[in-house]
Amino acid sequence: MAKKKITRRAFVKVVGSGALVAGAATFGVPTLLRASSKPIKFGQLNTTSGIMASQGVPGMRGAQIAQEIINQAGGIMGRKLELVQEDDQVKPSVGVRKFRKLVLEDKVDFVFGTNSSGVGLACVPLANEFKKIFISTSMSDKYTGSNCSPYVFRIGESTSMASKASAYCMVANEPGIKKWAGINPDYVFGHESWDFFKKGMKEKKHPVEIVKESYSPFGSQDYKPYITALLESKAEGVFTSLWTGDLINFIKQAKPFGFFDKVKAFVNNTTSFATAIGLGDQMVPFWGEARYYPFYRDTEINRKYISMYRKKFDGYPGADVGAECFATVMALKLAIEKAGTTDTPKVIAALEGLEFEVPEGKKWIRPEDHSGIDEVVLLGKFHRDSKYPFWVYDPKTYFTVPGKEIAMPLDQTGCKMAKP
Amino acid sequence: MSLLEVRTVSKSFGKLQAVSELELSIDEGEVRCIIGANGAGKTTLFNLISGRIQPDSGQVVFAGEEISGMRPPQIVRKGLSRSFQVSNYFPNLSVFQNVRIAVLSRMRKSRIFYWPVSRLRDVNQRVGELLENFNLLSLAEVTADKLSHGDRRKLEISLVVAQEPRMLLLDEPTAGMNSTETESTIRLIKDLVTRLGLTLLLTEHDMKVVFSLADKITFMHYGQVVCEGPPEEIKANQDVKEIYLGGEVC
Amino acid sequence: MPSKPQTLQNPIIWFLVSLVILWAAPLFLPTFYVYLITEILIVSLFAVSTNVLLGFTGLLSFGQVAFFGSSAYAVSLLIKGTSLPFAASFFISVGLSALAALIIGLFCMRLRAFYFAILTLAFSQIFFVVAYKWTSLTGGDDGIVGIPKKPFFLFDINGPDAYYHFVLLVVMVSLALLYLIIRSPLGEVLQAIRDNSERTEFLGLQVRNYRLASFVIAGTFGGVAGALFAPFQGIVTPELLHWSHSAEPLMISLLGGMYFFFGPIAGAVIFVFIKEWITGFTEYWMFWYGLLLMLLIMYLPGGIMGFISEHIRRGKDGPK
Amino acid sequence: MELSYLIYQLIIGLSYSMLLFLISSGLTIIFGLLNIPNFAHGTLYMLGAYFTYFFLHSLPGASFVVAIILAVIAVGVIGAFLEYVPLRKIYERSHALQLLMTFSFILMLDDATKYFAGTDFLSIATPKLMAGSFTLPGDREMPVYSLFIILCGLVVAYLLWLGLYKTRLGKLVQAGTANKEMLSALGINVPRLFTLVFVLGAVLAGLAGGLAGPLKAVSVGMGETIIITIFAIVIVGGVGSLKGAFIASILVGELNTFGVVFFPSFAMAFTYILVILVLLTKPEGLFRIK
Repeated sequence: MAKKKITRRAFVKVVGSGALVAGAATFGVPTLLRASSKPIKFGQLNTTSGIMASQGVPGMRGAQIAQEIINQAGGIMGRKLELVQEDDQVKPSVGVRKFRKLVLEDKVDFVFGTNSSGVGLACVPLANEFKKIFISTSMSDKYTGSNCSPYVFRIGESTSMASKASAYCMVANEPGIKKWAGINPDYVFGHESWDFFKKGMKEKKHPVEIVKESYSPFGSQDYKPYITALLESKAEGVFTSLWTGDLINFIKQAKPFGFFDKVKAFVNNTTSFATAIGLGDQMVPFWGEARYYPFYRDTEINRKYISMYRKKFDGYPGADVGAECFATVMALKLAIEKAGTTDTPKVIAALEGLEFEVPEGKKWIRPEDHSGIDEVVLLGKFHRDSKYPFWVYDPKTYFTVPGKEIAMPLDQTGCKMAKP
Repeated sequence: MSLLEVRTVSKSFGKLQAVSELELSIDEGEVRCIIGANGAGKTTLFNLISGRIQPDSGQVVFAGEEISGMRPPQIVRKGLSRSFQVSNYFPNLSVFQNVRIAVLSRMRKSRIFYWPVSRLRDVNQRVGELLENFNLLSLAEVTADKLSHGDRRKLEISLVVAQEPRMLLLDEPTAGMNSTETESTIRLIKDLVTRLGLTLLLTEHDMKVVFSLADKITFMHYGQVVCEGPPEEIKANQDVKEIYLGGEVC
Repeated sequence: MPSKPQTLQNPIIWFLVSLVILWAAPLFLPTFYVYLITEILIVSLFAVSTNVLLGFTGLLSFGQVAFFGSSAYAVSLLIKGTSLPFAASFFISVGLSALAALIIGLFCMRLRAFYFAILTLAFSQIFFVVAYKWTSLTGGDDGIVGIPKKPFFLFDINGPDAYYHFVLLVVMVSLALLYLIIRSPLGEVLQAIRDNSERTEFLGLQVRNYRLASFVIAGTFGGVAGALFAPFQGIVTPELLHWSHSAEPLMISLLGGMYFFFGPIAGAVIFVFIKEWITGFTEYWMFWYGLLLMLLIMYLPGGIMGFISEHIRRGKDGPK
Repeated sequence: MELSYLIYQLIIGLSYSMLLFLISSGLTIIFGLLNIPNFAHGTLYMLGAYFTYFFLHSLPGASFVVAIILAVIAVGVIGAFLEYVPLRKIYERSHALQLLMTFSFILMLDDATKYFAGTDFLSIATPKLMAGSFTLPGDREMPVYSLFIILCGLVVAYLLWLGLYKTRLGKLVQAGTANKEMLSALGINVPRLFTLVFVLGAVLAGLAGGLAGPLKAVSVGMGETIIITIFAIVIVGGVGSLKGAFIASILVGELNTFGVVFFPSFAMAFTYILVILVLLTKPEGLFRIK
């Protein structure tokens, strides 16, 4: 299969093009088009209640910022962008009901979101049934693998990318560590993460001795037995895919055991930056891998995203899902403009191979499996920086992997897509 | 021949010896009344016989079969039914439904799940008869917890009678009834006993009731039988007079 | 009731009338509402089956999802993993939930009140853990995705309206059966047990057996609801087996009026609509929803049906 | 496995046990006397953590202890309100209805917290004095704060024992737990006693929340993640039994610790297996209050 070339021309400046379109909408567009000034509707599912609200609320906010930017610049092809946001309550059954509501009642043109793959994967059959585009903002490889479909996209990093990048980073930065252990959440994501981390090590031909594999249930209250067991195993490096509250609980309980002194490297593949913000000065030095890290790219769109987020919501846009939702709205906008219509098959065609720049960096959507591929995936080691009230990556430790290098090879995705 | 035999039964609650080595024997067709002050162990004895509680030692034998150790439903199935001192019925069901439960149980139709109970003609007819006997027919549709005290007592007894037992244990059947209600209840019980040849064991405070019903009276004190005999004998017994509220007995 | 005239309130007439109206509903309703009513029907059946325990036997079970969920999983696995016709998968799954209810019920019958509630919860959580952890069979927390709606005997039930009609028929038949059971001698004994289990024993009835029967009935029809739900959603996940999902039919029964057969149905209609509406209009829907619940409990403790029947009674007594 | 490692794990497990006891003691007293299965007990625990964070960060110079004391008072006030206004209306109702009522508290309190404190995770620092650890032979660390939690658990257990068995009020609570009618027969102002006990339970939950702060991410919904475990403890111990809650907390805490060491893949099911085993052998919990 021929690889698609990325041309420099193809990188679209989101803001710039927005302004252009705004101009076109007011002056240059034929009356016929302007007459259909009915708004374009995006439906969004994320969790805004309960324990996962820490993920979903920033997701909603990220999309709202994108919407504001787009509408201030004149909308999409002269039509206003309307967001219909629904709380999926991290329940697949609710997600399904809300998906139906978005499509049938609110008559949205596109659906995106979810911060749990359980909910997201539940939406896949619906996307197929209703022939609506669904862009996932959760990480499962299944969207672009066994469950792939013409209507389904995932434009952010996947579990396999994040885990393999973590392995590559460790091989490069901590080549001396041979004894590795894992503490991962006891559900699909955790098991897959750990397997891909080991796979990444293998790909780099790094000799690894696994001294401990442990899995903790979601929402565990007490990590101390896991911590002492990891220490007892004398592991030199520990990989984890714990995230949100679980990661914070682990870190807070591990710290007094001297865990982060005794273990030479601790690497995490889902370090939503919100973790660092939450822990503040109680943070510990470890290697983080975030889908979105606010301070790496000093691009116009990133600055704008951060400043708008801070102004509107009083806080840093730490959570991955926020940037991911922002990126999704932007990608959809560009694809609609490229297609010149909101007609689903044409927008699918436009999304395939789309290259765009968002706060997360430059992205490309691989046409064959609809997987978003970042220009680079970034890791870094947290350290204290007096400029911020929380810990950030030490710029000296920035480690990047080209997205194409760690994207799952097409013959391994298991995706057999029937074109509509 | 004795129908019910209580053989050296004892029961204590913590330090309190409620019933101690009690012996009791009741013949078929007999009406036996147990008297004694509050706390004499009458209700405990009833509970022991009916399987509500298990004795610490001793046996209860009914119709030649040991029933101590059995659960209440089994004992009821043997033909020994009881009423309660504090009315014990189904508060949210109508009077009709209350009695119907007992009739369903008696007619072995309680397990039917595929036919509306309102269409079981024989069951409903029997319930109607019983309510008529107890003068409760006009209250058939009333929810049980809306009944007056006297009607509740009647319902209580009708539930026992509905089971058509061989032997009846009535725990203060007329407690709290006014005199007319008491009279009609006594008449009813008498009628039942003679008509159906029931064996009856009852406790009662109202001595008028006791003497008009009992063939034999047992006097209990501190969990033991003090004396036993025909009403006249008991009436004359000096111990009873002394212990049991002075001369009020007669 | 035995002596009431049956002409005006013949349940068979009501049954047929509502069946006809509901059958025709998709002609007038937008598709989204067809989905919503399908869901309400399934939730109603689940709630009514749970209420056989709660309202009619006086047992608070937190484990009803075990039967709903295991049936949903079983039907999904059979549909996806075997070539059995859907009808066979359906009945096997329902049979399995009945069996599960029998086994769990045997263990739980000794327990009283809240101890019973927690034991049933513990059992259902074991089901949850199995579904969650046995990834090779159940897909773990990602669940089983893409459950097709295969024909039921000769009937094509694919598509929202067709599946709605299928659900409507199954639910109406199930409700009719449950109604019959509640009005049968067995149902009356269950209500007696609810009111006064000790007295029931002294009438010669083995309470434990009747409670077990009630538990199995509830589990079986919970299983029917589960088997309908899986193809409707097209996905099953461990969420369906989580204890918090058990709370839903209980809540619906309480809101609707647990002493009434139709209480849970009224509850389901209102519950689903209120939740749909309230989650749509504010991010803080939990607060308003909680407040509404609290006020309902404080001022309508008998539920909606309790409130209505109270008013009807007052209306009748008023002129006297 | 060497003995010293097992003892080490035993102590580690005990620190979790004592945290569980701090939460469950309040619930069992409330459940025992008021006969209300308070599902929102975990939410009061969450509020304890939030208030501690709030006072720690909004009062200049407030120490951890001061913040916890203030937080406990705040949670107590909320508890008093919940008992006085809505709960009082439903004492005579079924457990199911009471559960639903307390469930509505969870919904409201969670969302109110979200409104005031936001959805971001908050983190309470371990007080400096207790941030370190003792190094044991075998290069094992024993965090000072874990020992502090054990101490708190034991002190609270002792104080509750004193209060319940040695004071007039405590004896009333005991009597009322065993037999409700006795209280009114004794001419006690029952509603006031109920409010008092509910506040006591809330205060214990709030205290546990504050003490858990340095070990947890403070977030909305942290109450729901623990409430089932707490109910399991109360039931296993026997409703209303302080001793039962104490023993059951140790069982659950140690089971969790040793379970993770020996049977890690069943970690999710530990508590439920314990509940099933105990209730099948002792249908009314380990220590039944007569």
